[in-house]
This record gives sequence, C-alpha cells and structure tokens, in this order.
Amino acid sequence: MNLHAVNLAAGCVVILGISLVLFRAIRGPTSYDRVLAMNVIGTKAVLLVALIGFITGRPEFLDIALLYAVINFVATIAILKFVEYRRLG
Amino acid sequence: MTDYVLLDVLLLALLTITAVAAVAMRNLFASTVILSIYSFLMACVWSNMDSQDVALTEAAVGAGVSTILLLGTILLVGSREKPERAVHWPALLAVTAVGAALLYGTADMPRFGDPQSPANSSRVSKGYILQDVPKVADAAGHHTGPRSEGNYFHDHVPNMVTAVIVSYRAYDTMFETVVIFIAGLGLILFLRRRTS
Amino acid sequence: MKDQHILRVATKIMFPFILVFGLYVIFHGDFSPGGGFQGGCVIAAAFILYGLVYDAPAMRRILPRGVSDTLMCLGVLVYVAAGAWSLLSGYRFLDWAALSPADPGSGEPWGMGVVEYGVGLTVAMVMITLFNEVSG
Amino acid sequence: MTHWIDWTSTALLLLGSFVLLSGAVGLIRFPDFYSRLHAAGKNDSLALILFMIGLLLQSFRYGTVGLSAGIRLVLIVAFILVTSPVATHALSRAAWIDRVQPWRREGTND
Repeated sequence: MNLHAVNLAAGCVVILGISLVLFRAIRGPTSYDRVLAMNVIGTKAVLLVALIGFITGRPEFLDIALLYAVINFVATIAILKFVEYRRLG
Repeated sequence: MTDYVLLDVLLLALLTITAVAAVAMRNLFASTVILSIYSFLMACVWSNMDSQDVALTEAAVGAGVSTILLLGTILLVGSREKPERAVHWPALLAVTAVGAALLYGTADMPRFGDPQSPANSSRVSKGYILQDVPKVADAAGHHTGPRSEGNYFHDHVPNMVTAVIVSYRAYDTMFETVVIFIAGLGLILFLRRRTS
Repeated sequence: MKDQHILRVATKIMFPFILVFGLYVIFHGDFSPGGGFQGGCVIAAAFILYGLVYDAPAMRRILPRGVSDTLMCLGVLVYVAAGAWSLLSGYRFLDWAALSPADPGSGEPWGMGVVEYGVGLTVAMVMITLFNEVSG
Repeated sequence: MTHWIDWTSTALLLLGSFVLLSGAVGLIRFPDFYSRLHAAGKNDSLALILFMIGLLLQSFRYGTVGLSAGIRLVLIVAFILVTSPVATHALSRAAWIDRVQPWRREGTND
C-alpha cells in the first residue's frame, strides 16, 4: 500500500472539488452563494495544505492550515457583515 | 518529482480561471469574493512550492486583511463597475507585447529547485543554507574578511528566511517597517474623521 | 451583528486563541514559518473579528485609537532602538552580536525576537487602524 | 502494524473524498441556496474530520515531527468544529433576513 500515491490522489480529488465549487462561486445567482462557495473553498484549502505537507513528506508546516481555519472564519464574517449591514464597523 | 508538478498544473489552471473571472465580473462585490478565493488558491500553490513563509503571508494578508480593505473600498466607491464596452486597441497591443516579452523571458529562467541557479548557488545563500554564515563583525566592529576561526556562526536560527530577513537584511526590513508605519500615518491623516 | 448570540459566543471563544496563535507566529518565527508581519496580521485579525461582531465602537473601547496610534509608533521605535543599542555599545548598526558580547553568535535569536515584536506591533496596529478608518 | 495504519488511513481518505465530492456535486446541483448550504456545510465538516483522522494516523510514522503535526491536526479540527457551523448559521440567517426564497416544487406548498 503506497500512502504517497493515496495522498496524491486525495489531493487531486480535493482540487476537483475546488473546481466544482469554483463554478458555483463564479455563477452563483445570489451573493450568499458566492460567500458560501468561498467558505467551502477555504475549508478545502485547509485540507489541501495539510495533504501537501504529507505528500512532500514534511508535515511540520501545518501552521498554515491552522491559520487558514482562522482567517477563513474572519473573512466570511466580514463579507457577511458587509452584505447584511452595508458597513463594516 | 512529478507529484507536485501535477498539483501545480491543476492549481494553476484553477488560478487562471479565477483570475479571469475576477476581472470579467461587473459586480465588484462578487469580484472581491473571487479575489479572496484566488488568495486561498495562491497560498496552496506557495505551499506546494515549499515556500512556507510566503504561503503564511498570503493566507494572513491576502485572505484576511486585504478582503477587509477591498470591502472598505467598495463602501467608499460603490459596488458597480462603470460599463466600458469598447476595446481599447493600443492598450490591448501594449499588454500583448509585454505578455509576449515576459513569456519569452521565462525561457531563460532556471528550472524549479535548480541547485545551480544564481539564487541557490551564490555565496550568501549557500552560507545561509549551510547555516555557517560568517558573522562579519568582531567586537571592535571590523570586517574580519574570509573564513577564520571564531567568526563563524554555526547555529543561527533554523528558519533561514527569517535569518536572512532580520539579520542579513535587517536594515532593509527596518525601512519596510517604516513604510508600513507611513501607510498607517496616511490612513490616519486622510481617512480619520474628526469627531468632536 | 451585536444581536446574534451565536456569533457573539463564537467570537468570545475564538478571540483569545487567535491572539495566542498570532503571538506564537511572531515568537516562533525563527523556528518555523512566520515572523512579525504574519503574526501582526493574525493579531489584527482577532481584533477585526471582535470589531465586526461587536461593532467598531466596542472594539475601540478595548483598544482606543490613542493606544493603537501610540503602539504603532512604538513598534518602529523598538526596531530602531535595537539598532541604536548595538550602535551605542560599540558595534555596528543592527549588529546582533551586541546583545551577547561574550558569545557573538548567540545574539541573533535575541535580536530577532526584539525586532520581530517591533514589526508585529506596527503591522498589527496599522491593520487595526485600517479597519477603524475604513469601516465607516 | 504499519499495515493497519496504511489500510485505515486509506479507507478514511477514500471515505472523505467521497463525502467531499458529494458535497461539491450537491453545491452544483441543488436548486436553491438553503439546500446548497445544507450540502456544503455538513459534508465539508465531515470530510475535513475524516481527512484529518486519516492524516493523524499517518503522522504516527514521523516521530516527534509527527507529534507536532498531530497536535496541529487536532487543533485544526477543533477550530473548524467551532467556526464552520457558526459561519453556516450566520450565512443562512443573513440570507433569510434578505428574503432569499426557498425553492418550492411547482404547484405544491412544500
């Protein structure tokens, strides 16, 4: 069982998922669809970065994935606040 | 070797689609969201190229703070782009020429991760990669020239990017900080509303 | 968004963790990816999240404009002072050997820590100022 | 011993891939925003957890480096478990207040 190949295949699947979600982000009838797609792509980016760490065989760089989980939340809340209230403060 | 090339090709194809979509959209809010997605994908590309510091910066700045900045800009200028249908031919020509020149220039770029490339084989980067950069100052503050016992520093910090930024190019980083500080001053001077 | 209880509670849970993570990114910048710029952005993200959910005036109550302006200047001053310290103690400007004269090599992590904190402070406060002034 | 880790990790990654892809397809195919939210929110969190458990098993092979990676994987899952449902909730609430209409089958009331 070659774990490297498995990780690589999983990475490709994640990228395929990102491309499907990207379609919804570009097309999305409402703004909310776009924000949802952004949030989902952020989560998938967390996955992809973690997988890349294991693909390259150096999993010590997961700080980036952790940072994504945080920043994704902040960005989503910011965009939602903008859509809902038309101001940021 | 081929594994990250595969991921790179897939991610860069997605990036191209995202970039074109962000430019083509008339709704600036949608453009902002797409740019945020672009930043997420870009950070994946950096991470795949093993440049972790850049990936971290892209994630922290590109997706977080610059989204706030773009949203604030939309608040100030409105969220519809001015319709401009006509093609500006001289501009198109200039852009095509510059793009062709850039593509031509990439032919001479070193291969990805090439150990013989100038960036990897220069004396300074070799020193930092091998972690024995000569610390050029002795107690009196003189240059002590080439390798001599005692002036070598065998255990500088493990992250050589930080070592280069804060030690080798500390002067440069200081003025980068000053630039950011001046940007903050500009924000305060231009945008702060005076409240009684 | 002050009326949304779920967001308020989630922000209260996340806020300290993001702050600590930002400090970790700054402080751990010499061992792992990170440094002053990134860590400052993360710290700013924590305050921005607070400002988004509880509104900017509430954020300015925990971090008034005067404090953020002062800290913004202080960050640059810390950097310059680290350089001036080495200059005054007989070394060249920004030469970290000044921080441990007995063993010139091991001054680098110390200088790095000081400088990264300066950079992080400035960056975080500039980003918070950006949010303050742009949010309207 | 390593066989056990290999097979379990592969199975978890495979399952996670399936959940992730089905979520993405749902995001494309479902007719209105709320059902898309439904597909995206749940599948995303589940896929992330499955992937992270799979990678956590793999990290046992890396020694001390793997330990620090494993701690971060657990932290990521904890963060996502807090933030993802909150973001989904805020999204659906904002859409509902903005009067995004749920999809109804033609001629019926459900």
